[in-house]
Amino acid sequence: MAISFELTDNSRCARDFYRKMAVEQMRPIARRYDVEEHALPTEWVDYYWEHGRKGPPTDFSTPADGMVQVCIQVEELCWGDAALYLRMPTASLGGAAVGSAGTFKGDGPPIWGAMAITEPGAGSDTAAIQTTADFDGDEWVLNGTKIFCTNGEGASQFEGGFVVVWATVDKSAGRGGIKSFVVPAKTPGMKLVGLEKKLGIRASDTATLLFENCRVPADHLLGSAKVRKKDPSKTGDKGFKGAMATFDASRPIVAAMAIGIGRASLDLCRDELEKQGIRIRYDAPRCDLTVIERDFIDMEAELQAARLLTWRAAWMMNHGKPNNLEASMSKAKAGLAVTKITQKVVELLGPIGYSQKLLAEKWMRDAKVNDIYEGTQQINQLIVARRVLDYSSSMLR
Amino acid sequence: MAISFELTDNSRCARDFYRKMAVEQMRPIARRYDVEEHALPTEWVDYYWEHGRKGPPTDFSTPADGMVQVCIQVEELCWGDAALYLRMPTASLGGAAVGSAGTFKGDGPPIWGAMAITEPGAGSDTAAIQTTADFDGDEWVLNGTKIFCTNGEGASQFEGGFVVVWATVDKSAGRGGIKSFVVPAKTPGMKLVGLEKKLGIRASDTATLLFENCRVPADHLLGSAKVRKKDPSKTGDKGFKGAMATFDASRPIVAAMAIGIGRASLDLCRDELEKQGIRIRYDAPRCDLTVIERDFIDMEAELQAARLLTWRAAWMMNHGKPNNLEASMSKAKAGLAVTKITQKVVELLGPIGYSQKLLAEKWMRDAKVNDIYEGTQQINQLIVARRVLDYSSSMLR
Amino acid sequence: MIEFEPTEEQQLIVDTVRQFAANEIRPQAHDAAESRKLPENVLAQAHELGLVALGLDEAHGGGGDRSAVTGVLIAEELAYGDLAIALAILSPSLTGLPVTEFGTDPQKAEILPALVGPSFCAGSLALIEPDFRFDPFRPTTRAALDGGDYTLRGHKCFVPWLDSGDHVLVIAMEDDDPQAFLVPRNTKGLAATPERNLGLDALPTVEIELDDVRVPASARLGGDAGCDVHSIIDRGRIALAATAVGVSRAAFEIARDYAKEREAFGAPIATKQAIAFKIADMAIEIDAARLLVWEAAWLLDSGAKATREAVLASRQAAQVALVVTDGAVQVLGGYGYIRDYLPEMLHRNACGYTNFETLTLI
Amino acid sequence: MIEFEPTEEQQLIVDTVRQFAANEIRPQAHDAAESRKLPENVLAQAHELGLVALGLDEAHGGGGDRSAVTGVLIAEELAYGDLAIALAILSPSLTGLPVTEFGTDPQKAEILPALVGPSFCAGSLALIEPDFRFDPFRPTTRAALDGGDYTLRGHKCFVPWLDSGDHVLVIAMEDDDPQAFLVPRNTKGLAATPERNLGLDALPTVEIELDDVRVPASARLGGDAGCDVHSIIDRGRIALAATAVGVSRAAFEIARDYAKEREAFGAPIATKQAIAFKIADMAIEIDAARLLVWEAAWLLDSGAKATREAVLASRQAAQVALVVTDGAVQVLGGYGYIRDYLPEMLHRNACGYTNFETLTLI
Repeated sequence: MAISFELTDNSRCARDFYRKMAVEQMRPIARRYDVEEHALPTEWVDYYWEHGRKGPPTDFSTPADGMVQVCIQVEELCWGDAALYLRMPTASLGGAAVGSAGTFKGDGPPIWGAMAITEPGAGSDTAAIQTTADFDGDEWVLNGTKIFCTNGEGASQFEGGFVVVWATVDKSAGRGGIKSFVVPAKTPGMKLVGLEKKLGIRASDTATLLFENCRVPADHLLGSAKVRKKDPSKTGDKGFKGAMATFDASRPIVAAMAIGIGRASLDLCRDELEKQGIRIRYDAPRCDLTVIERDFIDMEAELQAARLLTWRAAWMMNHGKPNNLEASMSKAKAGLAVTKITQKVVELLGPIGYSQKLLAEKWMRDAKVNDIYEGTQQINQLIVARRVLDYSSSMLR
Repeated sequence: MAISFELTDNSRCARDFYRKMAVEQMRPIARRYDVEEHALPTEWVDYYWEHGRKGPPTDFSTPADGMVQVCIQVEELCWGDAALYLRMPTASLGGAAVGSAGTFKGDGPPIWGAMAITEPGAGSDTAAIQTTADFDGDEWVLNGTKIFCTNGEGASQFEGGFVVVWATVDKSAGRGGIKSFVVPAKTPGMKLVGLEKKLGIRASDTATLLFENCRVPADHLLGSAKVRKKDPSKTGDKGFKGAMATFDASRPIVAAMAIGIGRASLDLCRDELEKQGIRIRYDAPRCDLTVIERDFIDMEAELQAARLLTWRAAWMMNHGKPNNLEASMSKAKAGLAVTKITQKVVELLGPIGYSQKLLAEKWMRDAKVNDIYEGTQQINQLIVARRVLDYSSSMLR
Repeated sequence: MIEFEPTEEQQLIVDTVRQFAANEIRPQAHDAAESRKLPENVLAQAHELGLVALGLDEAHGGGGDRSAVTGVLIAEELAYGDLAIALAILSPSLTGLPVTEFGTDPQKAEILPALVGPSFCAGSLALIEPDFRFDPFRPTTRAALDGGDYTLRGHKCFVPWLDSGDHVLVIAMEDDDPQAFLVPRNTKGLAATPERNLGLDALPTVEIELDDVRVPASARLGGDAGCDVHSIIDRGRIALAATAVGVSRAAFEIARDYAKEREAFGAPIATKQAIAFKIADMAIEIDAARLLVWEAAWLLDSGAKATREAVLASRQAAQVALVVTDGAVQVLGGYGYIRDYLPEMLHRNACGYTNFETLTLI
Repeated sequence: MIEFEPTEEQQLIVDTVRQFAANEIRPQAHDAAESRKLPENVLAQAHELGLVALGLDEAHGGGGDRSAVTGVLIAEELAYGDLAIALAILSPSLTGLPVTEFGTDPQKAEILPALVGPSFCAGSLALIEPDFRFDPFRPTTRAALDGGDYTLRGHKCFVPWLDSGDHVLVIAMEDDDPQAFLVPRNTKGLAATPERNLGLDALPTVEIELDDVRVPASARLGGDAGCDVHSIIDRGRIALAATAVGVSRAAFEIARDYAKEREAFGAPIATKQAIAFKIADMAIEIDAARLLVWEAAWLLDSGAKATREAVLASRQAAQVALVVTDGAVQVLGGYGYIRDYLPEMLHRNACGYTNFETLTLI
């Protein structure tokens, strides 16, 4: 092995494939589905399902970048439009949950996946989940309310959808009692009760789901039903730990999403500057630099720093290395960096940055979600802090 | 009353008086006593005692700015040199303690005052003080070690010096048991055991003092000897509350010190820029601004913001308004702003900023102390947070 | 003498406006933004309070109180209610104040009576141009004398355009100086297109094209003497900075209250230092920005040029508004991203402060 | 393929240097700074490790490994021990590497053998000038052909000047191009004055005046072909960025360990979010800066021009070093201000990164 930043041919091919899709399929309709909040972007859904989802031809006889390649793909699609990316017919984050935590294989490929974790009373505090799962006969019975379910409309209402619901099988066991359950779309007792109106990613549906005596078969529990009362996160239990491993896999992907939006902003900014004859001088003496030049250079550095942290976290997965620390680092860095970048581009572009004529203002709105979901900025800092200080969650709250 | 930022004639007169002193008496020897660490700046001490301390003639028949005027005076002197300011023959912070907390008047004016609060095991955590004061016969007997005593050498060793020592008369009472005691210089049992070598303010002595069965008369306790076991900070008790009131008075002064250093840095930076023909354009369009211009404008704004917060906290004292929140705000803001300003000036001035040929590098070193003493940045943020959230110290630690 | 307390009269005004903002403006803020429609009743009520009239020429029915300090006190409180509604309420000042300060007698007689009349009448100012290189002191819009008329050519944006107004004050370069021109909205060659922006949803604004718009020489503000556009911009920047403080204060209070209310891991999130310190920093920065605004306004009142102070105050307040509203979104977490809660709107509004330049005056 | 792991050989070097930095360099850091004196034994030991020789021309006794990635791995580890001592240890590369890359055969024969000889021999580079307008790509120091000789005129600062060296590589403008000249230290007209700076106390540096310094035409690095000063500066910036990562890592570890050790209000201060999050941010930013440095070095190794990447990495690493060392001072509180503890020195050293430009090479 040797330190290298050279993409494999496979990755390049994937990058070009998804970039073309972003330019041709996503950008032209990005503004429309931002304005028409909650409308299903049918042309995109159809295109993706028929032509997009298989991806470019991959030559498995040559080296591949694995999870890094996934990050590159996500970056390209979110460079196109993060909201449309989230509105793809795919297992998405739900799929990552199924893949990393469990044993369940549905009937045929699941196409609309959603994770139902957050509750009105429990944001990042996943241990405080109130939704219950009771075993009755040979079925699990779910009761509770879930909010902020990305793709929750598709996953709960459309043919082929499924929702991964986090629920406790034993409240007295705390985290140890939390398990996840696969609930196929249209299962009786699962109701879509609302769609959020959001700051950004408006083409992506964010649902509130109600579970009232919602029954699923016993094998729809992911992993083992066994409840570990003590220190569940240290055991081989697939419940809470499985859920957390999901985050280790999904955080670099969310970071890559942020990076795609950030790069879109920077690219637009560079284009607009160049239209007015302004080129960034990398070799100008410091005392001559304009504010625009310095801000731009700093934004480039921040974005690339976030990208490299993300690729590292993804690369560790390729090699089976535990990446809890590095995944949170990448998410924390990317979320914050891209929030700042997209805000700064709105500022640098002046009145046209603030106008809806360009997409800069939309990207600022879209980007902000990356500081919030999959663990807020603060939660990711907390995880990093615990790791580098070698503190348990009880030592550092 | 009406909102006004006009200095009184008295304040202007004081400002000009101390500025002249700063230019003529302090600046010429500032570098020398930075290099000759721990040397007593005799010419400055003598000058100040004979000519400086009485200040300019004040016309008491016309309006005065009170504590704001004190802040202005401190700013001018620290614009001259913060280390020499701290090495003045004056009650200084010790005097503020005597003035705000107590009833004790020494024999004649105390000329070298020092506060002995911090202990090796208790930094900002003043309630954890281990130094004891036991009543024996009609005297208090002090035992313990105090570190970081500004002016501790003069106050403990020179004729006319006195040290205000914080000690507990009843460990079981926690904060309620903490009282302060005036220990005149050369009192047997008080020993100067070391002087710190510091990042900056090197002309100011920072002493470690050892108290071994050090006896002072009963009336050297400031305020009441009564120990309130419950909630001492809410009572009229002069012990811990007196100590805290000291901070409310001294924090704006420490903020003013920081502001003096920050202004010195900015003035030097402006002069050096102008020597090369660079003038700050306040009316340039944003897209034309150079990095130097924007950084300079932001530094000016930060410095003025800190100054106004400081003057407000001082003005509240003039009117007898409780200013615990505002004093901590001013300290937190000034400490951080001036740390950043002095660092940035070192950067903007390039190689000459980093060289000891100019004082910019010294001011960066001097300024940093303002983020640390009289409560670190973090402690002041904590106080502000408790106040704005209306939380007790047990709710927010 | 250094003093940090308003006069009794000012305090009375502040108390009144604060109540009005809390009871009348704030409850309408969300719906006004979502429907992109100003609450007409609030504008009418605000008009009755006479906040704008206060600063207009006494001879034409105004209050004659030109104090910029009073102005920033009012602007902060209104914007604390809602920025878009505040800018609408204050919009008559966009034409009213420059006319009061620089206008000829006929200009005053033409413009002012409507503004202090029985019902609300909006004003408008066309300064900003849709280009990131825009220089407020050297707009690219040009005014040239042609015969006895001025011809205006150029492109403006962020122009407030409420139903009730009839004039817009256009800033244009005349030779080498910026000057202001009173242009009736319906003048031939003036085309207005409604804008959609990142924020300020409830405030109707337009881009305008000035395609050889002809106005008589008498439309030049101040007549032969002209006007001092620098002073208009300084006042505008200070006024906007005051609204930025108001927006920040609104965001701060929402974040503070939420943090005390919301529990996670068994305690209010405000008991966590990461949240508590963020809130402390907000409080410090808001107070600091307010004091810079007050000082700049006081300097205006003392008759001095305040370009530098206006720049310092407005840059600082813009930055504070951005950070504080972003922080409020962050404190609310998922709810911060939802339009049912106010922080995201406050944040979108705050993102514009670096561009707004002069959307209100004091 | 994207990979984040050094080769086995590189890892072996890293492990060796890391141990050397921890066991030999770090224990001397404080006293070296206070006494302003390099620990000669450490330089000798480091010389025996052959870290600089590794990158020099094989034909003249070097290792011929020109990998910039290896270089940044070494530079980070050495600087983790101490920056001033690291720069001293690496100083032979200041002349050795440009001569290896661009030098004529006679130049290599003249310069390199001493650098790979039995005892440590320092190199030196005179690039920076004492002016905040300094442009490394267009220094004001000038070189002009006069008869068969070059005449150099100008003013340089931050020039490493260890006892053992004999040449200094001077960067000067020749017509419109920057070029490098090998100047013996004792050349007439070259006056060196020891400097005192904010930091780097243990590293002897000088300001030099070049007052019509005459050197033969053969002193021009690369002879008629000359050299590429841009490439030298790019390498220098990347190398310095690597040392900034090392300094930051040192400060981070000291702060982390202190925060876990020090108790206040009954618990380690690291259990407070304000401290813990600061430490988390340090960890994130240090890793981020390191990866930018690795990428820029990798780009150099791939033969590409890396000006942009060198600027990104060095700006970012300089900023991180400033913030992290300042944070370490802050975490240590009062002790952070005392010279008995290392953070204040790390902070003083880190404050120079925006100016150092090229105090080392890889």
